[in-house]
Amino acid sequence: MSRFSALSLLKHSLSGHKNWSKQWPDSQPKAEYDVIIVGAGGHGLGAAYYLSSQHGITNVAVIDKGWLGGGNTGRNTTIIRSNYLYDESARLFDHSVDLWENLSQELNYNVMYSRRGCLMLAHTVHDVQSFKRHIHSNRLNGVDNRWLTTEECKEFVPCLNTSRDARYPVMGGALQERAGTARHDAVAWGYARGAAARGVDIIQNCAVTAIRRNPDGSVAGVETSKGFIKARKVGVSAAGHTSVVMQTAGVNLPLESYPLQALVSEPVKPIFPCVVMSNAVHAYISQSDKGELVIGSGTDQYTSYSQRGGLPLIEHTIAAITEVFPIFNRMRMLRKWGGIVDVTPDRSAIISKTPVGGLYVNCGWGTGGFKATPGAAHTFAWTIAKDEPHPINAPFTMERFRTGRLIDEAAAAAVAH
Amino acid sequence: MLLIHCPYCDETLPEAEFTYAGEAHIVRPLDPSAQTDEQWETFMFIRRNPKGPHYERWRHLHGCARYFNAVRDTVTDKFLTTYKAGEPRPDLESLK
Amino acid sequence: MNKAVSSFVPGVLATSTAATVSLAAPMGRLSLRARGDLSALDAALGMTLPTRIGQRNAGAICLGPDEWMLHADDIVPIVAACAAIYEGHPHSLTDVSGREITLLIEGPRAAELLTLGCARDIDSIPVGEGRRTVCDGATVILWRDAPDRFRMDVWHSFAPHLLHLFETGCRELAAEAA
Amino acid sequence: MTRVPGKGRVDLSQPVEFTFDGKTFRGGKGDTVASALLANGVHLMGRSFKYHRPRGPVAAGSEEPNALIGTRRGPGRYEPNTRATVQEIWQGLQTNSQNKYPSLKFDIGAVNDAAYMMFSAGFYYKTFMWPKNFWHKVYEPFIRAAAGLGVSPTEEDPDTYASRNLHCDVLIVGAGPAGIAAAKAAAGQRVVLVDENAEAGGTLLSEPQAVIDGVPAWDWLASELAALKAAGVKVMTRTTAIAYYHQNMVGLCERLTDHLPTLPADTPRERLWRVRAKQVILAQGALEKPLVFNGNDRPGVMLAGSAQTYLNRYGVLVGKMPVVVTSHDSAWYAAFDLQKAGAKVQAIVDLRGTVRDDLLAEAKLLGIPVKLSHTVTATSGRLRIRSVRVNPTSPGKVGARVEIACDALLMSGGWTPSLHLFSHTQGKLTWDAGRTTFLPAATPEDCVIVGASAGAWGIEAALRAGAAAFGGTAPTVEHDRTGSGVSQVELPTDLNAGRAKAFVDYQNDVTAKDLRLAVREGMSSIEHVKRYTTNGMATDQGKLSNINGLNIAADALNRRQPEVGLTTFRPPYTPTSFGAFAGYHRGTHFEVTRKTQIDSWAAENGAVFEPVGQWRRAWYFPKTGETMDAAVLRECRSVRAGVGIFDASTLGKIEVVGPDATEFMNRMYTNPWAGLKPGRCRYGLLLGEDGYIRDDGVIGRMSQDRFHVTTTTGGAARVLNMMEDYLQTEWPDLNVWLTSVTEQWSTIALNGPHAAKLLAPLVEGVDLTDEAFPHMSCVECTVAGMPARLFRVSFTGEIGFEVNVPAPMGRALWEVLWKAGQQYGITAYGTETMHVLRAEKGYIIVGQDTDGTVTPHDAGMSWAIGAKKPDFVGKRGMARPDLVAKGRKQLVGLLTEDRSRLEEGAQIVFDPDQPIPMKMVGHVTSSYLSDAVGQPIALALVEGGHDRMGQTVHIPMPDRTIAAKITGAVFVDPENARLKL
Repeated sequence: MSRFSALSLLKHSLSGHKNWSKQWPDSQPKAEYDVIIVGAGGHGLGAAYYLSSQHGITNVAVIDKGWLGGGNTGRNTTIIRSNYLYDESARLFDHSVDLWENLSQELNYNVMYSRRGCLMLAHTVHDVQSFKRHIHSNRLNGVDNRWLTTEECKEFVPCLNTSRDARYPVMGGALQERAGTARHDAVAWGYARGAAARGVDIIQNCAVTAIRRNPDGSVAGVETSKGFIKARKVGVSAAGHTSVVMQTAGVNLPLESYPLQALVSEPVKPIFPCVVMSNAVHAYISQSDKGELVIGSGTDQYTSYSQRGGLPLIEHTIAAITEVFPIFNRMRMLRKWGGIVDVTPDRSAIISKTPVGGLYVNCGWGTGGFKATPGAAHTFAWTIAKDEPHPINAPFTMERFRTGRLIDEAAAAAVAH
Repeated sequence: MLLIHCPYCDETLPEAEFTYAGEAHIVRPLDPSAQTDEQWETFMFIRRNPKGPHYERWRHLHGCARYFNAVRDTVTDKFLTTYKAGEPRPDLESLK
Repeated sequence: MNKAVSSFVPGVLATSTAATVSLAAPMGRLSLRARGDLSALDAALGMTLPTRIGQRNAGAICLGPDEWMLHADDIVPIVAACAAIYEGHPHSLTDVSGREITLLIEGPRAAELLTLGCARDIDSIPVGEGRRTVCDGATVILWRDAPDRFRMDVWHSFAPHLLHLFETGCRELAAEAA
Repeated sequence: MTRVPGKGRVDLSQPVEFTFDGKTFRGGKGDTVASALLANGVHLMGRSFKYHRPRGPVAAGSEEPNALIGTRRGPGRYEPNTRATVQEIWQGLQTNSQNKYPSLKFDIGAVNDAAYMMFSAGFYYKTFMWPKNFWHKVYEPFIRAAAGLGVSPTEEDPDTYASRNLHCDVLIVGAGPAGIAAAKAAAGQRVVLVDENAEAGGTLLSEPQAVIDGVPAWDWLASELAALKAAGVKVMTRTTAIAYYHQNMVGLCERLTDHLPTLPADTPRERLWRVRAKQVILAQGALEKPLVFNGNDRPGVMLAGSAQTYLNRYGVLVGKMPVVVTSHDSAWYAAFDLQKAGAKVQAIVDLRGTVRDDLLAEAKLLGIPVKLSHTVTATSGRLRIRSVRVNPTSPGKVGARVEIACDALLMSGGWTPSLHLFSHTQGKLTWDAGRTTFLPAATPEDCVIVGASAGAWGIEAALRAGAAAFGGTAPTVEHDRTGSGVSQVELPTDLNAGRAKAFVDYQNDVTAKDLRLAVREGMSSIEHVKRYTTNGMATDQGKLSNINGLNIAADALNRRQPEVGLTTFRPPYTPTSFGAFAGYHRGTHFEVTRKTQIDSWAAENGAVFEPVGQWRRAWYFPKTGETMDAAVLRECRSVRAGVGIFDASTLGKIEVVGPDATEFMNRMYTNPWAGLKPGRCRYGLLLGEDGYIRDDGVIGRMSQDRFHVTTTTGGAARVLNMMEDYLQTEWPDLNVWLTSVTEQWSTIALNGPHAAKLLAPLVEGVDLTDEAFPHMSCVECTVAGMPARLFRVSFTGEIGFEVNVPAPMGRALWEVLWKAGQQYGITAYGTETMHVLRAEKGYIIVGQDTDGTVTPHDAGMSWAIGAKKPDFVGKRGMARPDLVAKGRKQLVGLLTEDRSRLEEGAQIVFDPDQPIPMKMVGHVTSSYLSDAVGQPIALALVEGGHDRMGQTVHIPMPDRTIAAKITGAVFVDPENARLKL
């Protein structure tokens, strides 16, 4: 792998950029691997990267039915934050933010992690209580998050509608300054390049059709559209499709896959300085480095793998955005797209061993998977390499749904009366 | 926005009148207290989540207010059929 | 601004050359729930309850397989008659007269006015029938009395929101025709 | 002026003046900004995104990537990035160019162009990493400052927007010949015909020479449109089909006022149509492909078909001495039309070695020089093209160049069917190698794609395909112009390919060499290439660039195009204003605000409101100059000492009726119900199957078979839904029915030692004594002459009544009670005081003192569980290992040692001296100043709290740590003595 730098860029520009090498080779499957990761998104590629860079396991393949980074990695609104309530979540997501902060240097690939702050708006008395609970918990967990008054919110985001007469008046907000965004595609590419440089095979356009098990029940390998590939260990990190893959190994998961839509506006000069989320009106927004307003909405009500989603949700999301930021009413939507998110009953992820020996799963990220990418990948790699969870992902087991030891961030934000 | 046939109203209507209610044919055990933790977990949380035909429940909330069942392809989002609550699960072959 | 529709003053609320929306006089409203053989109820009510969803008979509309809405000037005799047969023919009769109001929507573009808030095809509701449906997020019962004359039953607290839409719509449709 | 007399459809007798960058220009009615500026000889209309290169319009329609302008109509009415080729002019329109400083003609940002070799595809991924903190402080701010094209609006939009639902049998998208023929053939059905342009007609508007059924095209068009309208077809122009959703729902955006000089009253600016069609006909035509060569972006370089449109539709000659470069027959017709209109075409340069004889003959006849087997390798001119460099080609070789002076270069690389909406249906495309284009194959929707968008070229073919969609017959066409061509990647060149600036995506400045670089670096899928280079991600969403990008990427990969991948077209078809999506849902109409019947009294009496779910509720009633704390303390004192009145109408209410009502209640709620006698009430606790508290409320048994169930305000719909779910699907055998009566009743709570005295004289038929009507009783009676359901309940610890009267009587009753209460100093109180009073009594608020993780035992409400019941919702869930484990967080009271008030949400620790991260053992759920207790009180969930009475816990705050003692959750009158009369 040739190093990227301003100097290398200059050197290559003098030779007309003709001598750049491939960032990762398009590999064909070998007969056997130590570890196969199913799903070449940020999580899967990242896991392969950490397996090879931190655990010395380099006989690894990452297999994807399509092109790498083509799932939720390339379809999200790129928000990064760690201001979660529960210790378990805060630790996992803050571990991620720690990794985000050095990821460009670590990967020698600029993932454009932009630490511009995430402001969550409180619109009801209940929001205020809930956000303050988060802030206090975050502070004692060492996670930055602080309360802004309505006036301070306005100062931070001048185009915010802080009218007392608004349908949902802004009663303040919780600001995490370390939060921000990153260039989503670059995360997948950077991990792919880093993993490939350490010998990982990245196999695209190769669908895993089944996980095969040995007579003793342990994992034997994967059946794919390019034939059977033997593996000592298999890690599944296939986002919305995880339950389908895992069922072929006889593992039924508490997952449902929902369509999630997002959209961008036409690009404009910088006007929006941070990330703003408003749970009460169900919308979140930031402005990309290219100038587009990036806007996310909630999931449609029904499960689906269609990557489509409906118009009413988009109407509602945009109405919510223009309610909170009325100056954007004459901005235009440039494109919208859909992803598939896999959701667990407690809306927290599973990074876990499974009842099948040698089979591991990383799933259930719902709408929060992108921000977790480095942390999830790092702890997933650890779990696969050592056949036991990292302390950070130890609480994120499958067993919790039996025992009731849920990590229910959504329930913690229960709607009051 | 989907179009959904309500088997009670016998009309095909926009999704706006309906609410989704999860996987169908998950029967609440008659004696929950006799269930093991694993059985209860399965009842509460484990879902098929298939890519393809899905047996699921909808409610015609802003219409006849009935819960009913449907088979919908989760890849195309097309409904293969809808049927009243309590009616047997239709055979997939018969829907092709 | 949304204005309150909590008074009992019937009259015109919004009007234009396209459509007129007014508030109907207060009336008795009963939610009736029953199943099985309805003959005892039919006898008590002195009418045959319609059994197809959307169908109407006298002041009764069938809303679901076991549900009817009854409109009447005086609900006292109905309540008494139904109470008399309750033991033999259990059912639920609940007074909801105070729960909702009725908007009268009429005029050459009344049906089109409804399309501002209703996703379903208004044309598919035959004259003389009705449907429960959703209008701009609120559950309503829509009665079609003529091609261009409707009634809409809506809970009190949703009425100002719908009325605001209809006020806008009446003006918009009139401007469109001009 | 380059306007050609007698040509086009612009009405020059109705002159229209508008400004561009402050300068006034004149056009005619029917002009777009682009056509009017071109008529004034202005080609330079914008600057590109990355290199700030001068740009002029390359197209004449909505696919335009270059000529983007800001448009303004007075205060609040500004929008950036408007396509000058679509925006119609009107008297007074103000427009400006974008992405330039200080001026469009001299833009210092154009230094980027000089350094273009550094700004190769994906350059930012490779640099800006050192030193690390420079990214946040230097690099990123620098990159962001360069972002965007136009500037965002900065004021609130004074315009209104609308939306409507429309059902039809046939929706036809595109009112060109195919669409019109389809509409005609579908006659008798409910037909809607939409077109994004100001006028229907499509290609016909640019091809006036055609003769249809013996009638000149424009006459035929006029009579057909009139006939369609007469036949009841809804013809909508300026209406873009933006997205194709499930089961033939198509979203349309209709633009109603952006072309009008004065804004009509009561007319929205735009309207979103949600159309549900039984069948959809897509007849969107085709888009012309640019050619990819060095310097193909200079102002004056334009698609040949667009030049033809400017001439035939707008009467504008885009150049007096144009050169045409093409690999497709259609551009020859552009040359002919321009020549006939007075231009002196300098040359037709065709990449092909052989061309149809009739074209050659016509060129000869018109005296146009022809150069077959030639290529274009460069252009010159700073702000507009001055010359073009042409070279002969032979296989593998490019010969010596000649320079041809020109003022326009018209290009055509052939045509690409417009498949955007078809792609939204997740329709399958097939690759047509012969035409190097994708064609529609199959779609899951009931949709037919016809005409040029299905690959049928020419007016006659379009008419035939449109008519055939409904079994109709098509008219005959004379002077139809069809043709064919060969597809190109980059044009052959004698320049160093690595140095060429041959643009594929004009707006994003993506060149062919960027695409090849992406492939070289391992981007093997078209989606990777797109994302790495940003090709196709500009505001035209790849309408001009996707197919060229794919062809070049496929060439670089040495693979067939379909193996490289299909480009996904995403909605909307063209950028669509946020306002159109928000529609009516702005300001007060954003979401419903539910108000009670008593809300108006509260507003008149100075209440401050808070939103609670969909409702707004009176929060507190400050007197002049009073703070919230002071108001609440006063309200609390008044209730405990006298009597307070409270609007509880928002509480959810469900009537549960039927012979099996008791059994149903037994199964739903934790409590036992069989022993509850008619006329009595009981507090009910509702769990989810997971064993956690979901809702609560007081439930009155009105008669043997009739319960009056109350729920929390926010839980009303959820609880009813949950009950219906169990009833309909788990227990259909139960003979019981549910009816929402939330809004049937206005509910007024009277609380305080004087409550009974106040109420008694107004109540008929009930003695308000402890004997006749003890605490937790309910009855139907008459209050102040109104039919009422009267409950004796208390959420404050004081003697309390809740009077339910038919909702519309609510305010009248309130005023009667208010008047009658004056002698007792009656005080109106809001939700905050209600919260304080109940907290003093240790009554929980579901959702505040509980979240979704609290069991009845945790909340200290084991007493509410009917232990003998075999089952109820949540019983099994409550028995799961973690829910019966030790160390759960339990609800307790807290009193601070320094008598300070805790903050709700503050976290609790046992050891205040531990380092961060601390072990948190709970949090403060409720906290208030308490007049009755004499110091602030709090409720909290604390690990093992029920066994820690009297122990001290610590609440670390940013500035200090507060110590607090754990107490019981009941602070006032634990014996309930105050509930007795």
